[in-house]
Amino acid sequence: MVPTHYYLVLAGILFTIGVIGVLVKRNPIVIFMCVELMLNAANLTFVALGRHFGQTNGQMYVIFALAVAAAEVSVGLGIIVMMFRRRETIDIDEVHLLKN
Amino acid sequence: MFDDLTHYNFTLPTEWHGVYLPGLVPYVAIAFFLGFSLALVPFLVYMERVVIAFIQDRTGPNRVGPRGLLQTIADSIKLFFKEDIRPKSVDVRIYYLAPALATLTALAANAVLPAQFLYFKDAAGTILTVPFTVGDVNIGLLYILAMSSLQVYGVVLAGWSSNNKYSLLGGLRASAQLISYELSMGLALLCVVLLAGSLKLSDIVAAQNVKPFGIDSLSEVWKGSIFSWYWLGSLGVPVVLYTIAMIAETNRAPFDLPEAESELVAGFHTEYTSMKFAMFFMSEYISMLTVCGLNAAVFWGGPLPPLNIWPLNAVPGFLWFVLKIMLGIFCYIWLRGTVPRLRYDALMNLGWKRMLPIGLIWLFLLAGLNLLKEPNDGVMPPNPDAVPQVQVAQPTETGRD
Amino acid sequence: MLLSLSWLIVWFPLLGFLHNAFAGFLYKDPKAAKNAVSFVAPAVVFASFLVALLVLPAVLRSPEHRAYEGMVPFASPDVPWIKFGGFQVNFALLLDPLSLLMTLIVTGVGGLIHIYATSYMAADKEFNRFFTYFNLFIFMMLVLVLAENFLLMFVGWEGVGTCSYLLISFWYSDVANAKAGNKAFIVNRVGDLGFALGMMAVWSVFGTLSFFTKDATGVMQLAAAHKDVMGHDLANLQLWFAPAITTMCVLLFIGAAGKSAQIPLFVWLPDAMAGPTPVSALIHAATMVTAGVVMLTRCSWLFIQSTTALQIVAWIGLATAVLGATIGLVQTDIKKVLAYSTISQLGYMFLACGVGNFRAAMFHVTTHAFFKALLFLGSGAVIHAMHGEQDMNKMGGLKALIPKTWMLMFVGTYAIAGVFPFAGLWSKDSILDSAFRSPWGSGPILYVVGLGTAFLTAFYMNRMMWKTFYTDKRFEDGKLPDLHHSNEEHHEEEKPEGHVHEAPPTMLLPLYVLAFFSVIGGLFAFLFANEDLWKFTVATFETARPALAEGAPLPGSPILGYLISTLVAVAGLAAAATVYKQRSRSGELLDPALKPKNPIYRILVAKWGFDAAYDFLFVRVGGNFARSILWRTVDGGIDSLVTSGAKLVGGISHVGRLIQTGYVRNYALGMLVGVVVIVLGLLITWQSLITR
Amino acid sequence: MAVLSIGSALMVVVSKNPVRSALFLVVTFLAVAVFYVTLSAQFLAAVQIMVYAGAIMVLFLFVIMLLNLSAPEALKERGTIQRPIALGLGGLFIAALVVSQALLQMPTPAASEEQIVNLGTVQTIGLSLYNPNLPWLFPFEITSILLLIAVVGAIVLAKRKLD
Repeated sequence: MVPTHYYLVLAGILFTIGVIGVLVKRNPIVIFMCVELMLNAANLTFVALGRHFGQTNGQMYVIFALAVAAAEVSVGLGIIVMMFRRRETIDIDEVHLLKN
Repeated sequence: MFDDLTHYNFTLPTEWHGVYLPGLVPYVAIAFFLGFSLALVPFLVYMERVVIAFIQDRTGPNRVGPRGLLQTIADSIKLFFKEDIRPKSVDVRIYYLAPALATLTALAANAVLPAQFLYFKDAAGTILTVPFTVGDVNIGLLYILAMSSLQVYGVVLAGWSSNNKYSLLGGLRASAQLISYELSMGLALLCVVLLAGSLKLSDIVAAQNVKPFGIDSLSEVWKGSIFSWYWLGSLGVPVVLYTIAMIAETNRAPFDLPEAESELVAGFHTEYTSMKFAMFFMSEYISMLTVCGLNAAVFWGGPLPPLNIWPLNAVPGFLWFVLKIMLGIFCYIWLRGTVPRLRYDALMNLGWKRMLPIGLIWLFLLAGLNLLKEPNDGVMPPNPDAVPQVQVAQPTETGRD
Repeated sequence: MLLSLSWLIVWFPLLGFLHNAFAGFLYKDPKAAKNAVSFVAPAVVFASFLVALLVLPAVLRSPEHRAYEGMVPFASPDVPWIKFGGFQVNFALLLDPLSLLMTLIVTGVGGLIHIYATSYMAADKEFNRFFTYFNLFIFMMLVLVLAENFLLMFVGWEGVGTCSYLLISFWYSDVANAKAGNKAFIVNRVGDLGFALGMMAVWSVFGTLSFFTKDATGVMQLAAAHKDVMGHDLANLQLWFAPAITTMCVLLFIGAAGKSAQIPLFVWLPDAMAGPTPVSALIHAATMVTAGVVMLTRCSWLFIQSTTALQIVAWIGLATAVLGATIGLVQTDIKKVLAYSTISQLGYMFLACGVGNFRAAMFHVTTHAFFKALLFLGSGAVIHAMHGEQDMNKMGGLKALIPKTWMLMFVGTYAIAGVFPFAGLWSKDSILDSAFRSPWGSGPILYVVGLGTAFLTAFYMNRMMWKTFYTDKRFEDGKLPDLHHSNEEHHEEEKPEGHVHEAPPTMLLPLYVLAFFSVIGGLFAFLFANEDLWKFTVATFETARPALAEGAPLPGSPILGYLISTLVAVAGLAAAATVYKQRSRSGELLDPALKPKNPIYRILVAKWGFDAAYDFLFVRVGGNFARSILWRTVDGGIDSLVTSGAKLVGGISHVGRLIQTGYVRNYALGMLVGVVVIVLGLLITWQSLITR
Repeated sequence: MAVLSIGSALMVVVSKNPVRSALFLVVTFLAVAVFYVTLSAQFLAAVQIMVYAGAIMVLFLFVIMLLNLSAPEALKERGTIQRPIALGLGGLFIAALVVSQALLQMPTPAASEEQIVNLGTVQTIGLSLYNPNLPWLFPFEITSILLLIAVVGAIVLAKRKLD
């Protein structure tokens, strides 16, 4: 049985890669994918710790995270498609409506 | 659970010269399914051509070999040796990856089909039942669904990497179609899961080995017979849904929109030649085999004989299984020969507006009937071992008054 | 148990309301929806009526009713509605003869008016909306009369107010109608405030809002026993108990005055005639406006504790009766005449309450519901016949053209005038009789003024009859202008353009029923009065307040009283007939005895100056005060404080804005920095904590 | 497997072509699914493949292809000051994690081997999910509403014109 903290370190590394991706990429689709990566890393820790403590709770959380991710992706991609239609670009840096 | 199957099948010894035989089953099964799938493809192509020719009232292949039997062999040899043309503007790596993915996922899905039950008797005389599959995992059905959802990639990537509008459209169509019909397929299968109470394919097959509708007064002849299989047990509709969905899933006529010649040339594999084209071709036939195998296992009793009488029950189970698969394939060809291709919006309407609601309604219906059959008031089965001890965090009482 | 059916009474109209509201969705075809609505809307009301009829004997026979002399009627099972601290209000119905009597009136008369309206409104485009409001009104009215406590009654009270508003301004595309609706709503607000304050006063004194409970802790039982809900004896605290009771009674009376159009809050009712005629008949004559009387009767145990409050009620009631009758003398709009007549009759009812004869008040509510609904619906038939014309100066001679309507209106007029044996006599005379025997004095004055008002009633009613039906035609038949409301769509199959025509049978049928009851209702009650049926009010004045002991006779009075009343009524009718016959002969069309220059006439036409005074006092002065002082000075001052604060914050954020680049990734980077800092911080603290 | 997952995750970030990124992400997800299997969560593994690889990533590919039809040039990354900061912080973060794992004494596994094997089966998950005594039933129902809202929202967003 692989020790739990290996999984945790692995998940941490995956998570960090996701974070870096979010920070450096400019294509919102790729940023989205990196967010998914982060979610997966978090899920992995849930499952690993769930096994560690012999509980189903970890897997339960992952199931809900999956459902939420599916919802999030459908809406998020919808927004991206919409954005593309509106502005003919999906460059994240071009979108700064918050700053007038 | 499987003990009562032994009366019409062979019983093998558990050990043979010190080799634990049941442990070998997966390896044999890998060899069998791989060989079976690959070897059968040329035959299927031949069969298709002959049947289509019969339906269309023409001769069909008749040049190579007796009655044209070697025609497909010749074709495949030709495909092997043809020049591999790679268009200039393709995305090379993905272009090469796509056919491999398609074939790989198609083959991988075969892994959980239960072709036969094997019975091993150890020295003490107890009988061990081992389904003849690569891996009889307890999420077998999910596994097949997962694999078939991965099949999208081969098609989509082929379409995209070809850098060709026809291909891309074909790929997009194929993936949309696959996603849409996977839902109906899943619902149809869920109906069966509901009845069998397991996702494990061997369990589903074993659950069909009972007397029709659980009527005990019927004679043994009817046990595991054609009337106790789930095509009838699920009251008819799911099998129809599944059959339609499986045809759509494999992009076959009348749902062959992704490769509609008149609109898209050849769809996603327009730019593919020689062996890579052959791999797509093969993957299509292999996935046909897989979905028909699933159909046979889930709705048509898998390796069970249609009636529990001699000599039918003396025939080895996998022969019945193969026979059922072949009947399924014949239906494919028959449909291709008779039904015209659907328009794209009609296809989507059928999937989303007809089959999905019907599947949902049927699922609820069967669930309701199931409740009637076993009224347990929704109480959890008192099985403390089934639920691991879960510590539920109690909300602390502080902060409230 | 049969009594548990009682919730059905309330549920049926609610179902009808939902059905009508969503009829447009339920039926594909607008025509089908209309047909369904015109069936369902009356049907649910009659269903409630039937349930109430079923329940009534059970209530009268119920052991509680018998044992407690009507003081503890059956209440449906307590469903806690609002509960916090010591405050609990149940969602419960109170079934006693009073509530059931009102239920029968509301559903019976209401159902008939519903039938009438299906035909009267048939041409309206917003048929479904009308019946949605109508059924909602019935529901709310039933909640009001069946409520077990003040709060639930208040729900119904506000609900009927809302429906009234919605229905008055039903033809909202006309600004005048919308304004009339607003007026009704705003004037009612004043009354409702009184009700709410009275309710709070009741709670603060007694600690409960229920009227009656089985363990004798309802407000009314406590009031009779001079106790509060904790069992403390309040009678010992005479110093504040009597003023407190007087205060709450006056406040509740303000609420009642608002709803029942008493001085000074009567001004909305005449304007409310802007609504469709069935609305005027149901809401502004037969049921809703009597809610104040019902509430007073429901609180009779409370009111008899305070002679002061009773005197206020009686004098205001009498003044309103006189005022309504006098203004009614000069109105030319047929519906306005009836509206002032309603005000006047409501004044009578309050007079009855004020002299402690709540039973007579309820009796008059009942008979008034019959004949006023009859009169209103009849006037609706007249207006229908005249293609929307409401001015009596442009009518005349209709008797020959619409004889059936004339006959019905004739019955209504004689009923309200109080001629033997019509219904109005019995109830009105029992009021006058108890006024004469007023428990707190001034009896003869009340009686004489009341009798004078009865004379006026007969006079203006017959004036209306003469101007409408007998005198010469003042219009050209066949060339009537079409004054139907803009909402209505005209069908080709209607009567030939511009001719006076009799109303269709579906409109006349309810009128016949109402006419029947207007004739025999009073006599019937007089002859066969069921002691149990009238057990809803203070039967034990002796124990409650000996001074009022003889103030509560059963409906009915000595023969002499009836004789005098009838004579007065006949005199009034005859006087009007004489005056208008003569005037008709001399060819004068207006009311010439009271020439326009005549100061009395001018005062009456100006409604005793109430509208002008209110306009000046509240609209001008109040409005100017609000504009100049409240808005400009106070609000502006507060505003400037707020804006300067906002400017300050704005200035600060101008600085802070610099770090807001607008790029999401920069914010994300900030988050990462935070996370890393936190993790490092944790690590450092852990390192010092962990001992390996 | 770990190397594969980390490598492909890195490639997700590094590759310039979004399709490549997506494919590498699929590989990462498959690797994570394998991890689930090694963590004896078979059901989750299958669901991971079905939902993430089979549905979510297909959706991504779809959108990428849809937009690429009219957006020929992939977006070029612009060098900003952001990049080195992000990389530095990321490295710091990983280092902190590794150090913390090294320092931290994990509590000994609370569960027996047998328990763990049964942890990920469909039966176990179903029984915990639909057990009225455990807190998952209500969130499960809520999740269905969430998904419904997402579906409606996506349709509304994707509709070309709201009439």
